[in-house]
Amino acid sequence: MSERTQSEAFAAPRRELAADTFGMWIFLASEAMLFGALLLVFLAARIAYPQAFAAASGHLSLPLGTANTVVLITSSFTMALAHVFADAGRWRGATAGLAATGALGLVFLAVKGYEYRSEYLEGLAPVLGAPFRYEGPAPANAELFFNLYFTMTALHAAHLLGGIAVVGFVLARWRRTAAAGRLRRVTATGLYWHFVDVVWIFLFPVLYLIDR
Amino acid sequence: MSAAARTLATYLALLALLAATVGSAFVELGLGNAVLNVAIAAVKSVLVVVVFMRFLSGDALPRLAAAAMLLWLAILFGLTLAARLA
Amino acid sequence: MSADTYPPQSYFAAGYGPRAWFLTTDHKRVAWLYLVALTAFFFIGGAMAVVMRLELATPQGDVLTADVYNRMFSIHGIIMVWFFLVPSIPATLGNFLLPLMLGAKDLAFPRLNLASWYVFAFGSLFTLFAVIAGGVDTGWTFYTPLSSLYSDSYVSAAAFGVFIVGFSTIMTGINFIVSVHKLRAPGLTWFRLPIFVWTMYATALVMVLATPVLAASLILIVLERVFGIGVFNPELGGDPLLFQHLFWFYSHPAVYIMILPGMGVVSEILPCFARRPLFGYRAVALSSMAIAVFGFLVWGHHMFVSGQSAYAGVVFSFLSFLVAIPSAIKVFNWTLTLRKGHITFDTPMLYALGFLGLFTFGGLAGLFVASLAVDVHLHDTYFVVAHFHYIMVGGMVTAYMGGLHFWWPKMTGRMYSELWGRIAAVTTFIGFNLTFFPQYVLGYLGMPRRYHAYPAEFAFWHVLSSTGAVVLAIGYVMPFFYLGWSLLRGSAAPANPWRASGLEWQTASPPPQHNFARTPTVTEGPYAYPEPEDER
Amino acid sequence: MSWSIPFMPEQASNFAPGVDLLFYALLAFSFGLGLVLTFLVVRYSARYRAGSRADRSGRRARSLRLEIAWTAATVAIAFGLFAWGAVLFVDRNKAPADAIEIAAIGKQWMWKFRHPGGQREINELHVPVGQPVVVSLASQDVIHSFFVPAFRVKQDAVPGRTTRVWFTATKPGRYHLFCAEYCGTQHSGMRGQVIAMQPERYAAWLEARSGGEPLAAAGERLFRSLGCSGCHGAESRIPAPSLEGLYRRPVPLASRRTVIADEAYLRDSILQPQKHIVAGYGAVMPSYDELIDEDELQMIVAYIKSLAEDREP
Repeated sequence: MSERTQSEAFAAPRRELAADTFGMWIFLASEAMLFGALLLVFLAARIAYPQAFAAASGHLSLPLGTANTVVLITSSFTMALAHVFADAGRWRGATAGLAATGALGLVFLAVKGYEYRSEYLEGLAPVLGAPFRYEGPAPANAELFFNLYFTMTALHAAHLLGGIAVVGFVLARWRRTAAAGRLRRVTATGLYWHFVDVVWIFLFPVLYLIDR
Repeated sequence: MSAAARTLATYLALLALLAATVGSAFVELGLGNAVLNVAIAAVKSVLVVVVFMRFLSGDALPRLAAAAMLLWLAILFGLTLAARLA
Repeated sequence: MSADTYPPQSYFAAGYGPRAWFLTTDHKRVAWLYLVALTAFFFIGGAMAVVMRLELATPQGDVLTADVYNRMFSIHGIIMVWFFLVPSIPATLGNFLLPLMLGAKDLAFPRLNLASWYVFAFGSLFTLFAVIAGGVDTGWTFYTPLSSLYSDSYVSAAAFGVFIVGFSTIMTGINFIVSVHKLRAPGLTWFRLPIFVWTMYATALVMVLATPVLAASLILIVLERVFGIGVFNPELGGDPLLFQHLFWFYSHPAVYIMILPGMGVVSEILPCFARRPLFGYRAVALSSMAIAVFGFLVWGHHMFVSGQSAYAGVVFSFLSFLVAIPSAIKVFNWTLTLRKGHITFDTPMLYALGFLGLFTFGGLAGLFVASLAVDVHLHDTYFVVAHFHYIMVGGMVTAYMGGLHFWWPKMTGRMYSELWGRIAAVTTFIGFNLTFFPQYVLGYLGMPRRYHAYPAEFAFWHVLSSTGAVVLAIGYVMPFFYLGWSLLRGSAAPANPWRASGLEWQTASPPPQHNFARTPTVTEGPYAYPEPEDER
Repeated sequence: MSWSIPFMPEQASNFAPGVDLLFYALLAFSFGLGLVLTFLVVRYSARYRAGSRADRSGRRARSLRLEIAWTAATVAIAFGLFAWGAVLFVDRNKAPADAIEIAAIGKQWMWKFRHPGGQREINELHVPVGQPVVVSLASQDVIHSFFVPAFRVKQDAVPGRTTRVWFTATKPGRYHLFCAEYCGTQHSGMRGQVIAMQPERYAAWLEARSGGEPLAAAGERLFRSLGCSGCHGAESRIPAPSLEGLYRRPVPLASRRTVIADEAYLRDSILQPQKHIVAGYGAVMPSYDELIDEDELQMIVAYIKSLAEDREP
């Protein structure tokens, strides 16, 4: 494998970076279909039971949800900064940006975990053996809301965890990767991270803000 | 406007839009709430995609992939909901 | 550029130990890894099909109990669809030939290519565990609420296995799309690409955009079984039909994932053995893309009688007739390719002609089940079973066999026995028709799908079908032997045994590690065979 | 019939001739096209095999105009067949108003039928010849599918919703009833018979089994015992939507939409009252989901429908 490009199919690193970016965008298109399908299921259920879903959505904690959205948008910001620094070859700035992004991701997961715990204690989580406790109208449809809420946010959290792992890997192998390789990794990680942020940008209003 | 400055400006715009979304939820608009929520989310997504993901610079193939993504999502949502609500 | 000017080192010589095979990034070796795995799955699924046909030879269930039969047809479906048909041509012939046809050294993401094989192997562990531990009794369609609430078989393990294998398909799709865009040799414009590359690109498009929706539906089933999230459970307000929408949104485009590569292989074989360029190249290329795109609009024709509104049925029926047009155009063009040719009937050509006939009759049967009033009668009967077997086995597997024989010399550097090849091709053609044509008649008579016992008056056709299945099984086992034999004793294959046109034939058989000594430049269209008027 | 080889199912319903005619048209179109293509392939293979002395000069294909004309003709016929199928399908979508209403329940691995007069049958369905019959299908567990090949009818029974299928038997006799949608272990055992009888023999059959309580009467008894009459009864003081003449009437909802009070509406309002809140009323009605099973639900629905009997739908 020629030192300058990772796969010998490419002559110049620039062409390989373009291929990486295109490949990542195709992967993001497939991920969008995955989240799209789940969102479709949620939308179908919400159209069928508007009042029940509105009432159930009230039980989600708006302050924590909003705070989490701020955290994730900030992590996108630090990721974008890391990319700007990597472009300019300022590797210290790039690694700082990456580290901040990973840390903010962990903060998001922590806040999410706390939210899950309080919902579990309230008896809303589809945990085996824990009976579903809910007083509002149409408890069955409300249970469907919470089950969908947990499914979608858990899948998003899993993707975020994947993103944090990748950021950790890129940082761990930072010194041993060549400049071209570093730029490719920061670009790819950035694209994925921003996608996960865009998914949350849609999930937050759809789940938390049903006519408060 | 340097790249870093543009990134910061976008970040602040995103936070402002978030505040707008949350604020609008408390204003009783009936169906308008849902439409507004999705519209603001769409604007935020465009900002992230264009500025943070550098959608407009670089070669055209990523834009092709993104266009296909949106078209296929439209097929999935459009045809399914039409078939169910008919 | 004769073969001997190439370095003698074939890609096999680059390393023989397990490390060379299981840690390879050479697309040719990954193709072999897939070929071995898929052949094993083909024989597992095929064996179950033979046992099912033995069971159905008699009206009352003599060979198997109802439960075992249900698990057998479910596993036959799951293994054949996801563990053989979907990956077959793209992962074996596609992986091997795409870089060669593009004039490239390898695919865009070689390590992703190897990773896709490991993901495929890892996913198959779950489904094989489900098979060994007791099987799954929901059919390959996993319809809810049976699969999510009422079945007590290993649905979660099987569904999770298919979910993992879906990622392997997405990885292959990404690799192919980027490779076709970024790695074409100098001078190789889009309309100089062989149809095989066009169909790989169209298939990859469908793989990337459809598979995730299947993944979502399977996740929801597993979550509903494990955590009772009730998305498809009417008690909580869930809707079982929603699963059918998600499932068929993937599964109809999936049948195009399966048939498009077969069309690509046939578009390479017919011109070579008729010594004429493919007729209407541009029409065939664009209709491949049209099939991939329009294939996403028609899934509702699986749900005409499922309680869907009549008007939705009319829309999906119209779109289903629309999607038949590109396939019809291709069949016309393939037929006209033979005109004024110098046709020889080697094994690949026999399989290609077999594909032409069987795919046509399979496709025409599609018109019956796309027509609303008739589908009310035919839905979930053996007519549908015959229809999709004509397309998937008569079309896809026949083309896969044709492609395997056509590129065998290039892949192995050995020639197979032409006599045995033709015998096997004819045997499978006869066996196939004897197995599946009677099922059309059974279908209209009203014989429902997935019955292990049936009223006596259907017995005659079932006996015919079961006899055919035995002949078909023999036809499919033969290649295993004489192709295997050719690996040991086959005569050395020249660089271009069929005098075929295409970049893959301009390098040695088997090709060296990096395919070409020097990246070739392309100056003309893909099918460099003479037109009749300029042959004098 | 034992030794003869069956090719076509019997035509025993009003739909059968029409569907078979379309089937033959599709068959003619397919074999026509298929044989033309097979003939071309065989002729070209024989005539232009390597080494034959056939004349291969001149352009290979006829003019493009002919190709397009040929393709366009095939497409036109195909869409004619589509339209034919669609028209037949949409026509049969609406059951005639005077059809006999039979309530059917698919449950793992049997069909249960209940005639308006209360007669119950399992895996057997007696129907009169010459009179339309509509079978409303419900499922107690998984998806089943009511399929009578001789009548060319098929309709899934989906849990959580009521689907309807109708036919008019035209020939007396015993016809296969299958479950077409895979539903578990005994799917192939979930079979039965539809017995079409002359109207007078059908009436006699009904009379012989009239012991059963009419569906609507059973529904009325449940309507009181479950406390529905407490709110919806004529003399109750609690504000609840009146059910008098409700069936098939438009109902304005609190969500400012108006829906027709069809069978699905009645079913949803009993099992999930929150789904449709009638305009001007509170969302106070309890759900009866756990209290009644499919049988009792069909009785109550039959009773509510009987309250609209006198009104012309």
